[in-house]
Amino acid sequence: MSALTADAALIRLALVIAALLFSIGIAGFLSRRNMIVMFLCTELMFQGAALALIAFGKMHGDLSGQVFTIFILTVAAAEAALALGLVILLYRRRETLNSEVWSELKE
Amino acid sequence: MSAAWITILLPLLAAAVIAFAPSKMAKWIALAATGVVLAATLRLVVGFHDWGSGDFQSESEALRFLPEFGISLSLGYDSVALVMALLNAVLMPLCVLGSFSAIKDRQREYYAWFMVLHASLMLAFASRDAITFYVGYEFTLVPMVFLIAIWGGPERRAAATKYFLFTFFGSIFLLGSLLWLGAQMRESTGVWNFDLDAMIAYSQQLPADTQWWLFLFLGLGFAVKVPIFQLHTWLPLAHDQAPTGGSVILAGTLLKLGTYGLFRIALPAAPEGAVALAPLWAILCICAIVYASLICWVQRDVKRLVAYSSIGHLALCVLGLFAFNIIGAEGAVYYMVNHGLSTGAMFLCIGMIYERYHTKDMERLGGLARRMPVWAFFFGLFTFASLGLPGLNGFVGEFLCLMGTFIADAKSGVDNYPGVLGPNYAFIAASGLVLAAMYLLIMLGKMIWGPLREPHDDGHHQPSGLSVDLNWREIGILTPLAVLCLWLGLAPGFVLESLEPACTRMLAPFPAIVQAQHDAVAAAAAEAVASDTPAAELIITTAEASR
Amino acid sequence: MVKGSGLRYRTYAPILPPPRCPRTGGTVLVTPPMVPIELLAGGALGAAGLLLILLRGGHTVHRTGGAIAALGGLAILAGGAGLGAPTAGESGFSFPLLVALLAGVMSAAGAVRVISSPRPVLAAIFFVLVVVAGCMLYLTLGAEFLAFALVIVYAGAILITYMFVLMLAQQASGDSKSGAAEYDRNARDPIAAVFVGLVLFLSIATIMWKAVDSFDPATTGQIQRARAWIALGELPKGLREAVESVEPGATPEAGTLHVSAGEVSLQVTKADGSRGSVTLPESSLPHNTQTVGVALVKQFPVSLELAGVILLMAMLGAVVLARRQIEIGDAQKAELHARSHGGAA
Amino acid sequence: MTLSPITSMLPGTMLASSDVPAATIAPEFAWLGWALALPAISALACTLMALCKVKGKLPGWLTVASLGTCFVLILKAYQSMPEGPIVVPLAEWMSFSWGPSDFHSLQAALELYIDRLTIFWMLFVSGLGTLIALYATEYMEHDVKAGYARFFAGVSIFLFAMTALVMGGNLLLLYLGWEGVGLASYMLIGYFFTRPSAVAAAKKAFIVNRIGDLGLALGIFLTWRCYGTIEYSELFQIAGNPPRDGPWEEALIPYLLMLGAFGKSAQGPLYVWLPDAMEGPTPVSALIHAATMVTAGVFLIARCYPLFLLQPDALTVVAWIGGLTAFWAATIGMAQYDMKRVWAYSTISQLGYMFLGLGLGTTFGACFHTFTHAFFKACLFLTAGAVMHGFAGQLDIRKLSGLSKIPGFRMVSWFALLGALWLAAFPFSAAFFSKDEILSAGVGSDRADFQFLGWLGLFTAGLTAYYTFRVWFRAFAGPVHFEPGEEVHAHGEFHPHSPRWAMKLSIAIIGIGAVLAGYPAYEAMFLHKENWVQWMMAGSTAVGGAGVVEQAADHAAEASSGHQVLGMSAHAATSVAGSIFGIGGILIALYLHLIRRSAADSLRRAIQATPLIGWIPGAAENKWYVDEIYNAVFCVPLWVTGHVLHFIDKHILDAGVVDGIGSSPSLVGRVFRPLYGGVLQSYAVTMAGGVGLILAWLAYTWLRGGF
Repeated sequence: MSALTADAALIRLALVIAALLFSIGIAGFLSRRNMIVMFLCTELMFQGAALALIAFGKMHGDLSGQVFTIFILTVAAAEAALALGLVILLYRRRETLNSEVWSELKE
Repeated sequence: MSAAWITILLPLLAAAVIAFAPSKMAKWIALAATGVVLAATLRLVVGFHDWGSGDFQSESEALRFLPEFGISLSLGYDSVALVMALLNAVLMPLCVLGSFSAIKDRQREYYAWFMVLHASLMLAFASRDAITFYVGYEFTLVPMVFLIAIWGGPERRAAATKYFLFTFFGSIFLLGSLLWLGAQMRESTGVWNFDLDAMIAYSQQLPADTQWWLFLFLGLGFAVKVPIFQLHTWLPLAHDQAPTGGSVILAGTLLKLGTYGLFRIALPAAPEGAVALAPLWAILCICAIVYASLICWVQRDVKRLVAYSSIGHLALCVLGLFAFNIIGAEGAVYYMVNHGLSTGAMFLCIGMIYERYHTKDMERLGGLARRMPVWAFFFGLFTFASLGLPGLNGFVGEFLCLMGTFIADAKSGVDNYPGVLGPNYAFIAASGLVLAAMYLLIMLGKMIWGPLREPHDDGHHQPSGLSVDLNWREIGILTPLAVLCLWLGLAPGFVLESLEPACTRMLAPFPAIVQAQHDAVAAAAAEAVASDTPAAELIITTAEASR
Repeated sequence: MVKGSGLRYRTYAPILPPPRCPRTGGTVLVTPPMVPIELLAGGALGAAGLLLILLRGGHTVHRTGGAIAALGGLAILAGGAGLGAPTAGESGFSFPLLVALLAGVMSAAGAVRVISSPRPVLAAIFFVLVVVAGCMLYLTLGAEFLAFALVIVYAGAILITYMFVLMLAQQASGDSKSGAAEYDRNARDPIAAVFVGLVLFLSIATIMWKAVDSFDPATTGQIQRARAWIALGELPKGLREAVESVEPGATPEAGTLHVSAGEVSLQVTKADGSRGSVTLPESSLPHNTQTVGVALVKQFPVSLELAGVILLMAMLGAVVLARRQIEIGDAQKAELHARSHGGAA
Repeated sequence: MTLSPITSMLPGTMLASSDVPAATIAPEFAWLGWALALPAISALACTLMALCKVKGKLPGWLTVASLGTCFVLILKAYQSMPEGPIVVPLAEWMSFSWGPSDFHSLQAALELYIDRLTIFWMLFVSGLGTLIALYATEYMEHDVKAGYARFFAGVSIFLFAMTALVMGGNLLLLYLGWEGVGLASYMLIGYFFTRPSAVAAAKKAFIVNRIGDLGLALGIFLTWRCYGTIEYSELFQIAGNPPRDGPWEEALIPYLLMLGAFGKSAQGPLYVWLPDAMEGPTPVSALIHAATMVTAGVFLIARCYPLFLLQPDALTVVAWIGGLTAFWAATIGMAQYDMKRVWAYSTISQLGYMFLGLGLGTTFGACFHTFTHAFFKACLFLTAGAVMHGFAGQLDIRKLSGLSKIPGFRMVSWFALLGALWLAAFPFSAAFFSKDEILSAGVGSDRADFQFLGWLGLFTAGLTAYYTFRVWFRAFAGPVHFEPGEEVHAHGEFHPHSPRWAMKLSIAIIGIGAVLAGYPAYEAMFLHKENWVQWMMAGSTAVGGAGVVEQAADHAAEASSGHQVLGMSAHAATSVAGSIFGIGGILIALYLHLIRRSAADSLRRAIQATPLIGWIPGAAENKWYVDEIYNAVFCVPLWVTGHVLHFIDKHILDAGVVDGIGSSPSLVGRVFRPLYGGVLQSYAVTMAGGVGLILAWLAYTWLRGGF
């Protein structure tokens, strides 16, 4: 019995930590201006999502959570590759990693 | 095709024609159109046969262009509407004439907008359907804003914006309450119907508290237009910045839309609310009278001075409306006409001066009686008309409004028209007589009397190519107004008689309501005093406070 | 004059609406959503700390104060989540929970440092910390395979890429010498950022928190075991070994695995060719890696393929992006040319 | 009714025995409407001429002709009018009716109410109007090119308004005339409109009058409230019936009417406009500000006397105001140097006597004094005008002396002497009798306050005699010496040009009129016939009203129950004391201003030297600083308030509240603008924030068991 309650506590902890990672990631993404760090922050958010998936998988006792986490890893890797390529590209253009110099979205 | 349609459609047609006519022709076309409209309106007056009954005399088949919403374009007049339409029709040609030399650039647009303004005003006065009334009432904004913003003074943009936003703000409440009323009617009767008489007849059945809110919003809508104290700040700026013709119509007819709306819609539609709120309105009006007069006293810009003065005058007019008795009501309507004539005429005079000297500053202008005696004569005449000199038109309306207020209380002489105001209100309001005399005579003293003062930059050579004193065109503009002022002052009988049935009809629901309120309060006071409950002290203290 | 008093009273009173007026403004009182107090307090405290840290980058006092606050908030959260167990039985405490607590705090703190450290390199390194802590959490959650996959993929691959990019960028622009760049030192409107983060955290965490309330350990455990057994059924080799360990020489008959609440049995043909049923012991329950593998290939093969395709695309894309940008100045060209010639000579 | 002269001297009996007879509708008198129409026509004509810049004296003669015709019409009416009052309906003006009873209608028609009081007033109004217009045709000749027509337009408007005021059949017509004469006096005071002082004076006159008019208007409202009518013919019949309205309303009526009267007749606190009104041309001063318009207040109270009799306290107030004003103005008049100003203050003072008479209940005395005063004061002003005309606007009695010795001014001087004697109430002059009427009522009264007022009046008579002859001895007697005023045109030697026939004629006629004005008194005195003026009063509203007899009786009784004063009848006592005071004043003036003029200056210096009263002469010359005080108490505060309100309106209400509300949207926009600067993260902020909010909402609904 105690183990089971321990399980519940564990899951809840993991979930909270997941939410925390995700939110901190968001906050970082919004507040940092270094493009590379911004992508790091997205990775943080991935972490949060993955953790949550695993925790829920544990909670419902099936594996699709973990499987999906694998895909997340994949996507993260791909994303890292592409994004960093882009970052290099952009950096070559403006000689800086400051994301604010790219304001062509302004209408 | 009845004359009523001509008064509305012809100006629109003229506007279209002017828009494509050569610029030289514009003013003449406008003049001709306004003249025809005036003739048509006179035709209406002649053909009007309902002087006896206050009912609307239908002038056209109802053109149901939105039958499923019960919105129909049906024209008709009672004597009040007819008088207002006539006032508008008289003022318009004079304004066009007055703009002949004042407007030099973009003449076609100017006169086209003027015609549109004309049409919308006529529509507002003639329509018997709430929505079409609102359309006319609201559409006056558009041409007026253009007139101010294009041909106005240095601050014209700000003035136009403020005017538009301010009045539009009011109109939203108006439209909202009208639609709400229509929706209520549909709930009860099952069909949409925006016919004014039907709406009024329905809304008089509503419970008192509903009527209270209804009148609050309707009244707010019209109060901005009048304008009522504290909602007035758009007026001086707009008047000051508008071109002469614009100011004349603004003062002469547009402001009257507010009072006319009170008379035509707000008061009859929510009598309970009107009675409940009358003291508030009356207090605001009294404040406006004193406030505006004192502000006029220190004005340097003569046009602003006249603008502020019309705030005070219309406050008196509204006071007469809220007396809820025949004297007050007729006085108010009569006062609308007189204010339109005399204030409009004063704006015309000021415009003539502005064309010559390009300033309205009373510190730089003065003693003009020496240089332009004819103008001085007219200006003095209209000034005395607007300060209510007996024998001139201003007096009749002013006197009747004050008297109506004076006798409007429970124990007044007008037994079958008890009111909720009374001497305490009239005494303060009457102080306006003295204050008006003060600022208007100060204005006269500065403008036409005293040693001659002319701005140095263009004092002697008239850049506008106008004669030193008024030319025949300008005399021709002012003379009819002067004659009307004199005639309406000496022989008001005809107009007053013709107004009486309509006013009686408007006032029909009031006496019972007011009497009921008096009885209720008296009973409450009696029993509260009898049993010394806290309520008794409340009443006593209120009485003390209010005494 | 009483009459007069009544009169004057009348003129003033009716300005107020009649008594029968509908009461306006009496809107229905809104019961606030029941966010767990731990979340509220911890979230708020942590957010405040984070804000302090971010607001004036590089300022020690703020950073330390903020760090303390953030840690406090973190402690509240973790403690509230981990120790305040839903069904607080005898003691909800266990060794994995302890590990998980440590790991959670580690990862969250690391995350904070990632987004707050002025030097990207440090940020990257702290991200490694986050990953490692996450790996520990996975372990406590019984996802061994993923735990190690995570470390390998992230720490091994992705982070290295980051490092390379950083080195490229940083060394190209001489930021590394003069501490951190301006755009690294001060964050852009951190208030909005932290606020948004807080809102998100509160809403997400609340939902999840409540979700755990519906967690029924017993049934979930059984389901998990059942699924594992079924997965074993999908593994011919593992099945054979399991049977071997019980009944040597017996071969299982396909598709006869029968999972019931009590025991797991399946038909086998013994060595002597006689058929019979065997009950499998707990020891032969397949472990996480096996089950995940089964899930991958049996349940989600298409997705697996797709993942591969994605990676391929990403690789191509990266190559394209990178290639386009390699432009060699004339000087370098000449140098290369000379060198080659020199080589020739 | 016939009264023996002695009882006729006692207003009490008059009041008690008389009554306002019911008016008869007499359309056959419609031709009297011309008395109203002719001045109006000539006013319009003169206005048109002014606008068309007609040169020549045509407007003047037109006015004289129309006014003369007016006078003839009045004479005709005087002969042919019946005993009782008549009402002559002319046209509709304002009429409402919304119910059965009186109180359901407001009737104000263009109609005339003719009784003897009306005729009496119209006689001297139109008569003097004609003569003074004649005088003006010559007096104003030097600006035939400038404002001649305008001047006569003003005069005609004045006569029209005055006629409406006096002959009008209801209070509203009276109000019309009331404001009309105000307009006329505004136009005429401001005649020399290039002079700022003239413009200021005109403005002041109109505004101060407007204050009075305010009272009058409210009084009219209240009258209607209480009695349901404002037409004399009905009003005085039902006055005294229990009013349909609360007690305070009815009690207030006479006080409000009184306010109007004080404004128009320059009494009490509202007298300040009259001295400044001397800025106008002299004929105007003579006609409007001495003879006729300023007596409108007296007429109003005499006309509405029944309403006053209902409130005896109101009459007491009138008496006090009148007596005090008489004294006050006399003190100021003693210290002025400008001839016309002295006459102006004497006018205020004499009007004070009239109001005193009204307050003491002897309307007869008041009207008699009005009558005599009209003549001799007009005579004085016209002579002053002749001097002004001859000496280029010079009126300072320090710069004029011995005019009676200058050829061409002898006749003027003697008529000035006549006027002065009359003003000083020299024994057996007309004014002596009329003033006697008033003062005896006070002196012989039982009430101490009335007695005090009587003696104060007698003392004031002495002051009057003094300052009158101060002027005459200074200006007309003594060695010849003069300086021309500022209006001198010709260079070199200045020759005073003497008045020609028109001026002399009108002066002469008016002077003779002044003499004849005393005739009724002589008649009553020696021939023991009824005083003609009293006969004119009798049967008019001026002597009482229906149903007020009993209230009136005791007031009148205590007003004058002719008991013994100083061992003789009140009348004899007053006459003796009056003559003593008058002659004494004249003798003092003779000594100080003719025999030893230096004595006056040394006396003045002596007074100024004495510590306690040293301030008096300067203060008196400065009119006791009343204007300054009014300025500081009323004008300045209002002016400041105006500026404050203007500031509030412009900068707080408009620029603050309105524009603040107007610019709120753009302020909100300014808050969110940075989010859309094109930087990726700012968009991300909005997006994430939106997602966060949606999530929060979802969580909220889910937790509340939603979905």
